[in-house]
Amino acid sequence: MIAAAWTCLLVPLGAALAITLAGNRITRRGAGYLATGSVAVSFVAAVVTFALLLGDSPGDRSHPSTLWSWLTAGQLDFGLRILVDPLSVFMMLVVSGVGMLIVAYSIGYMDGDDEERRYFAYMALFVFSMLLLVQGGNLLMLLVGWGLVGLSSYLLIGFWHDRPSAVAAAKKAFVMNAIGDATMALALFLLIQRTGSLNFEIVFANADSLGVWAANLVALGLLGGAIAKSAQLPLQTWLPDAMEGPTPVSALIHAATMVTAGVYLIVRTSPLFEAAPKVLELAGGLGAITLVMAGLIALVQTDIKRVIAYSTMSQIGYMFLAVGLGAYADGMFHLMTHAFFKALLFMAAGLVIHALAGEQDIRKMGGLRRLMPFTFVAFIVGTLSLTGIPPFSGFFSKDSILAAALSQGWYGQLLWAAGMTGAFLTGLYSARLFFIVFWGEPSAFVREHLMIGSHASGREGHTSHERHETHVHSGEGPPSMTWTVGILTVLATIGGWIQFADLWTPISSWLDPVAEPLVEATGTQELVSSLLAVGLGLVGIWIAWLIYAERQVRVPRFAQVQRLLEHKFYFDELYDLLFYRPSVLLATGLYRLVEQPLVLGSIRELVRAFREAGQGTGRLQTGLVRNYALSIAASLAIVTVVFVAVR
Amino acid sequence: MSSGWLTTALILFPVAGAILLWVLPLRPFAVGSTALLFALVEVGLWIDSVAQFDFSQPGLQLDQRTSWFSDLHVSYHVGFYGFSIWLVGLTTVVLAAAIGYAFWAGRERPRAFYGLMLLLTGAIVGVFVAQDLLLFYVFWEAMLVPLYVLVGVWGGAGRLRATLVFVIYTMAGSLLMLASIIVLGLSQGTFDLVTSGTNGSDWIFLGFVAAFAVKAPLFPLHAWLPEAYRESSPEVAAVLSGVVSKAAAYGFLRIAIAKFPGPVSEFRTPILVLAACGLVYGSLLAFRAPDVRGVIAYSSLAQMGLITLGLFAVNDLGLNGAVLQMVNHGLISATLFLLAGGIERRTATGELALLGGMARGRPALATVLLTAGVIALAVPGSAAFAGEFAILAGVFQTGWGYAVVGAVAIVLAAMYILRLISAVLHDRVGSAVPEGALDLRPAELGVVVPLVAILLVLSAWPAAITERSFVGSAANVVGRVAK
Amino acid sequence: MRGPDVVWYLAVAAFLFCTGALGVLMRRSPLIVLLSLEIMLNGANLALIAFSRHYAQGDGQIFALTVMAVAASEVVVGLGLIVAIARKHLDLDVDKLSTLRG
Amino acid sequence: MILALDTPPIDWFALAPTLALLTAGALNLILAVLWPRSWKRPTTAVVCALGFAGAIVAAALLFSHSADGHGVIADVIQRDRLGALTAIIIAGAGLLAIGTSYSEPMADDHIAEYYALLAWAGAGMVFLASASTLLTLFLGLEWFSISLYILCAIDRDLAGSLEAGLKYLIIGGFGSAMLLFGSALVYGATGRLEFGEIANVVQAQNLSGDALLVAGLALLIGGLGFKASAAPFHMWTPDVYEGAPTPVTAFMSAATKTVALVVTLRILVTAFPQEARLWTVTIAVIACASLAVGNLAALVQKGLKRMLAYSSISHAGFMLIAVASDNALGGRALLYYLIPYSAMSVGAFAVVAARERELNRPVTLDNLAGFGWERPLLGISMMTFMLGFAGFPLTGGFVGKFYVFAAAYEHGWIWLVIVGLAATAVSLYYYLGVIRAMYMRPAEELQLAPVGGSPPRELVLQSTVTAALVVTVGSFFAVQPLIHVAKEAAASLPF
Repeated sequence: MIAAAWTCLLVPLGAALAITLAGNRITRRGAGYLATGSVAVSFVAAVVTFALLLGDSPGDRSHPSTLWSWLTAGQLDFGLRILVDPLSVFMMLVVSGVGMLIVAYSIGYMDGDDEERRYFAYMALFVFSMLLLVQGGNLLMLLVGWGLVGLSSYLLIGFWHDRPSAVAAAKKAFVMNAIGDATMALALFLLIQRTGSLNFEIVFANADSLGVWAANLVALGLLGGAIAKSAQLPLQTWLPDAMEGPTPVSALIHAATMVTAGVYLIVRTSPLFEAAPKVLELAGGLGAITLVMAGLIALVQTDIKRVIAYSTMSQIGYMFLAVGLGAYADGMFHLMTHAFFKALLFMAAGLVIHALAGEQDIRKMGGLRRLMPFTFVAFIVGTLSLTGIPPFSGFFSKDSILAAALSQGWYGQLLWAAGMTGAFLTGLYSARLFFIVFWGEPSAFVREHLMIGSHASGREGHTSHERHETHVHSGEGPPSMTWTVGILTVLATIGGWIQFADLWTPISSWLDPVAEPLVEATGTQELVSSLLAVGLGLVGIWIAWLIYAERQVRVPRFAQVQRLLEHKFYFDELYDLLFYRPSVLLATGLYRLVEQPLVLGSIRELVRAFREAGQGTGRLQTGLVRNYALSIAASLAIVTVVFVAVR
Repeated sequence: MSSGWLTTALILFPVAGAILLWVLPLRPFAVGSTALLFALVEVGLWIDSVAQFDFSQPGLQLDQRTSWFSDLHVSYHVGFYGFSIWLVGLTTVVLAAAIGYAFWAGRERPRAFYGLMLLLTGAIVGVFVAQDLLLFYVFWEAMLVPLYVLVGVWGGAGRLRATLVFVIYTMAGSLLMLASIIVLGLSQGTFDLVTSGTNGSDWIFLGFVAAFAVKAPLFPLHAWLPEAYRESSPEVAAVLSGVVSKAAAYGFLRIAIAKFPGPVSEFRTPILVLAACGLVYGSLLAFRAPDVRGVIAYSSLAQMGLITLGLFAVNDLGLNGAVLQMVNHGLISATLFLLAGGIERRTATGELALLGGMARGRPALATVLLTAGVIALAVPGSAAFAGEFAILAGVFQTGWGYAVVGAVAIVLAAMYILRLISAVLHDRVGSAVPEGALDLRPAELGVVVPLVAILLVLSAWPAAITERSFVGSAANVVGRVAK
Repeated sequence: MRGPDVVWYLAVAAFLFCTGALGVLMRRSPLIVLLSLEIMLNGANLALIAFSRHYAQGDGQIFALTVMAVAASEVVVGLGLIVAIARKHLDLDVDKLSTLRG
Repeated sequence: MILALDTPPIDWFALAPTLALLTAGALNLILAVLWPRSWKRPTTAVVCALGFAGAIVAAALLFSHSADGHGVIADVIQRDRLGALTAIIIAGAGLLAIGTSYSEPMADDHIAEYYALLAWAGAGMVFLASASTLLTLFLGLEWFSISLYILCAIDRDLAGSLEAGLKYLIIGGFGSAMLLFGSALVYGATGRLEFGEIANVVQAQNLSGDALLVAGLALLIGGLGFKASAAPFHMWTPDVYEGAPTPVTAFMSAATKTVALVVTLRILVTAFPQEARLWTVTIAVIACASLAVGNLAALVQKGLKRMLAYSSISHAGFMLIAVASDNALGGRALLYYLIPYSAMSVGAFAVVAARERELNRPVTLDNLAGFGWERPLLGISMMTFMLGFAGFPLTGGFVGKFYVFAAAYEHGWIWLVIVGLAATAVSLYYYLGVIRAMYMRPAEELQLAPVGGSPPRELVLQSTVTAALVVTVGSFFAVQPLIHVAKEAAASLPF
């Protein structure tokens, strides 16, 4: 089992290194297959691990394993350590499973990009990092994985590095995540000081003896990491920009796996958070606010990927809401289903973009229904699942979250209300997207791209996309793209059926040994919230139908609100004003006011002073014999007088 | 060969090489290759010394001692501790890389150049193994002479001023150290570092601190740094920032902290504050620096601040982290400076504004620079991360405020390194980047890749150093410091 | 009969010495300067002889004799130099001998 | 009947070094008239060199055979290791000076006199080094001074040579007059001329602090400080060093300083132990003044000889620190310091001489450009001398400074150590400036190709410089034996 786990972890890394070192000695296609294969291997390994873990009794399903000690200092010893337990295996399955599909999908999507090899190396690196994150056996390893996913996310967002916007987005994402890493690191320092270790079991054992302050600080630090990674308020601004990366990247990293790591972190370190209940509630609250806010912003976005990105943000809000209330299993369940349907949505969107020569602006799209029937179906499934319409997977996971919220006192009910609003918004914006893109008559742009086979120029100046133009499409894209989408469609449909709250709950019972839930929703609560949520979702869809499909109702216009939403509540501007500008100003100021005049200037002045002193002494040397004699006589006179005086 | 002689050989072998180069009438090519050969054999000698070193034993090993002049009890006493062996390793490797780079880039007046490089190697190794105060000072100063000429002759346009400021400024610090050495040595009747006990005098302590703080450099005593790192030729800059600055950090560890427990606990706060200031200050200036060298220069100012933080945390985490980080930063800044040299050769400028877009079509350059940069910004999982984590965790126990500052610096580091990377590799092609600018040549790769490879190995196994720097608790080696 | 006390001799000697010194400091002709040097030396001589009488020993007087010999040779060298300078048609003024300075 | 003169027993062995040099000088004068013109230069040089070599040998023997210092020839000179070691250093400097002079373009009709005077100057110094009465002190002082006056002015074609000579003569005369009057006063106070006796009388009659005595002491310090060219008695030094022929300057800078400092130490320690509280402070102050003046003025010099002159003033300051600390360690420090210092000083001036002959004009920092690359050996040597002056390791200069500071610390004067270190820091600027001029400014930067195409190959000069180089570097590694010798020599003073 341990062996399987290590295989699962290390094979992708091996693939990444192999591709990097091979350079041009490996074909582009070969790189793609190698990466896909490696991820497939880890998926198999994950399944094996899962099967073996099933064999154990629920009590002892936790198996740590240390390869060697990674960092030591005196008595302290932080090992290169993984932990195989229900939670990590669950995540391994999701990551490697979805990952495999998306990497395979990329083979088709990235076909023709002249830096394909680099792409697949990065992808493999990401899968490794993500697996390290979820398998890490102590907080340090978790942090390492945490940082490495941030790195690979940076590399992949900025993959088309000749696009300034992409480079900027990549930097933004990395720096924001670095903030999260920093707060996490601080939390870890505190833990080291208090518990002398970072191994989960030891830390958790001492969680209650930390003391209120320490506990809260630790939890806050971890939460900082979580919200940075999961793009929750107030560190959410990087996610939409991250859409600059290739679409499969958005699907894998910014929908299915990495961004949900925050949820995983909270569940994994639930004992620490339970020691600081206020912080846990804060997490839930942030989730609730984020989910509503993201839903609102999504309403006005015109970039197909950004709409989905905001929906991701909002769905993760649900997950935070869940784990914030202690409904860990529900959160993880939603994480899984979300991985399915959000990956599906992104990849379907990818098919559209691919077909439209890299066009992402939905205002140019429309009427794709008949031209891309397969994508159409996939998108329907994704949308319905996202909105939480039974029997699609989203329904099962989301509604048990809402139910859990309802059973949590006034605070829970507050969040429940937010969740309900979110459900309505979800229906509205996802349906809006769907109708605009697929309904109605094909737009001029679509016609020239799909009905006549030729491809007029897409966006200028983006070499990576010129390749898309020259690329000849086989209808909706090469098989490697379509069959993966197909699989995900199926998963998004049936994926939710493995847990139906109260009736049968394999996932909860699988995860509960790791993270005991703090809430148990009653059947009635389940029923109420399910009905309400579905209802609201349908209402949303209906309104969208009226506005965007039937065109009966005009889009209601509120200028202020519109602008507010289009500027994403001015968060970017705010941070620019609060942090970036000041730091730049400070740096320049320091250079002008400290470095130049004081540090460097002091030397210049000193040298000048000495030289002048030297010239002065030189001037004493008049060359006149009589002055020389005088100096001797005078000084001797002085010495004599002094001697006689002090003798 | 008795083990003590091995240490002496590590010092004398490169010096012998230098003299050989000066005496023999070799052709330029032969000179370069001979020098490289000597440097590589030196690395071999170091590996041999690692093999002979018993890491489970505390105390001095591979030591040799003979009296130099007896009436003041000054002796030639050399030997290794766990942590010093790593710094010697760093020295030999970086110098070999530097000589290799120079060999590829080609330097006029090769005999003088390579001779001085080898001489420098011997001197630096001497600093790390000297166990006698005066001997330490001798090597410390001997280091300066070749550097003065190397910067002054083979440097850039502003080399004259740069090298003069560098030497005089650092000498001023060192002379204060000489005063301290005289007072300390005469007052306790021996100059031997091993046998001599601890001392409580603030002034003596400050004398040493002055020397090390200038050499490191520590904010605000870094006036020589920007010029020296900008004007010297890349390989010399690599040695300066990679190795010479570590001599100062080593001095802090071996003398200032080990011999002055009282003053350390007294002056710890001001020193830590200065180090923290330097950390942030350097990071901020690196973030605004207009050229590649500037970024690396100020970043190494910040890094030295970080290392000092770790040292003066004076606990296991801090000290181990500091030693690890010394090696890391040595390799990183050497790599970056050599790469900067490569970039400047291709574009004839280091101005970030004129660079950009070099990644397309130059995979090797992109990969190496990206890897080095990513390690430099201490992405979790890298050796540098291990070092910083240990240092900050250590200093956190001394005062959480420093750790918070350090955390801020981590973010800043991400900002300036990414700025550097994208300004060179990404975005639109810079105006100074000619179409035909080649990718890294095999020779360059041969020089840089080993450094990066070592860094990657360390990333996988930082404990290789932290387990082998101090036996048991670091405090046992450097002496207890009153908390 | 006894002459005046040794202090008086010393006073005269000091006076001579100071006169000579002032001469060196104030006169510009090298010849006069050399002469003033001689006066200084002779002041010292007077003091030596006076003290040697005072202590009733020979040492001081021997010293004085030596000084005279030395002084003579010094003057010879000095005059030689002055002649050489005159040969080169430089004017005999120590204040003009100031090409070396700074 | 035969008058039997009652003469004191004469220890010829004790006089041997002086006599060797006197003989060499006399022989040269004879050669000057008897020898054919064309052979003069080599022959006289060799004779002179033999004289100095003989002096070295004799002094070495003397050193080994006078473990116990004692007065000889009616106690007018002291036969001890201090004098012997000083004689060795002086004679060594003389040898190097001859090597420097050998191919000096000097009128051949003066060459014999030149070497004769060189030998006699050396003789006077050697004599002075072991003088033990105020009389022999004055005699020796004038002896070598007069020779030097002539040597400075011997090259009449050389611009400034005569001026230098006359200046030196006038100021020198002034200085020795001060010294003489000081001796007279001391004699007046104590009634004795022998150093040891003076101390005894002061002890016995409790004359410590007597007006005449301290006034005399002050004047003595002035006279000796003048010869050691210590501020504020230094002002003749730059002018004379610049005006005199370079080989003479080389000899003066090394030998005069050596003997002056040794004698200062000897007389202060032997004759005025009771006045220590006065003269230690005074010497310390003079040392600081010399350090300040020498280093500051040297900062802005363009002419190399002048810069070296100021540097020699500052080094007088360093060595006076050793004198001021008034302890055995100080004596050791001084005697050790003198060895590498003399070598470096003569060597540096020798290199200057070589460059002068290339260019036929005074050497400045500017026309040194590229010198280091053109003449590797001289370049390396000059660099080493400069580093040695600055007190960098791998030269004896470092160890010397270390000992001087150690002595000051042992005397309890850390402030003096700090002053010395500060001075060192300042001095770096101009010493490194020379290296910079030689190596870092390629000649093409200023159109100043060496006059007369390829420089003359001067084997003698090059071997001289090499010898100086060997001493400079060797004294760093061979500290133990040298310090041992210095210790033995210093032991002959009553610390």
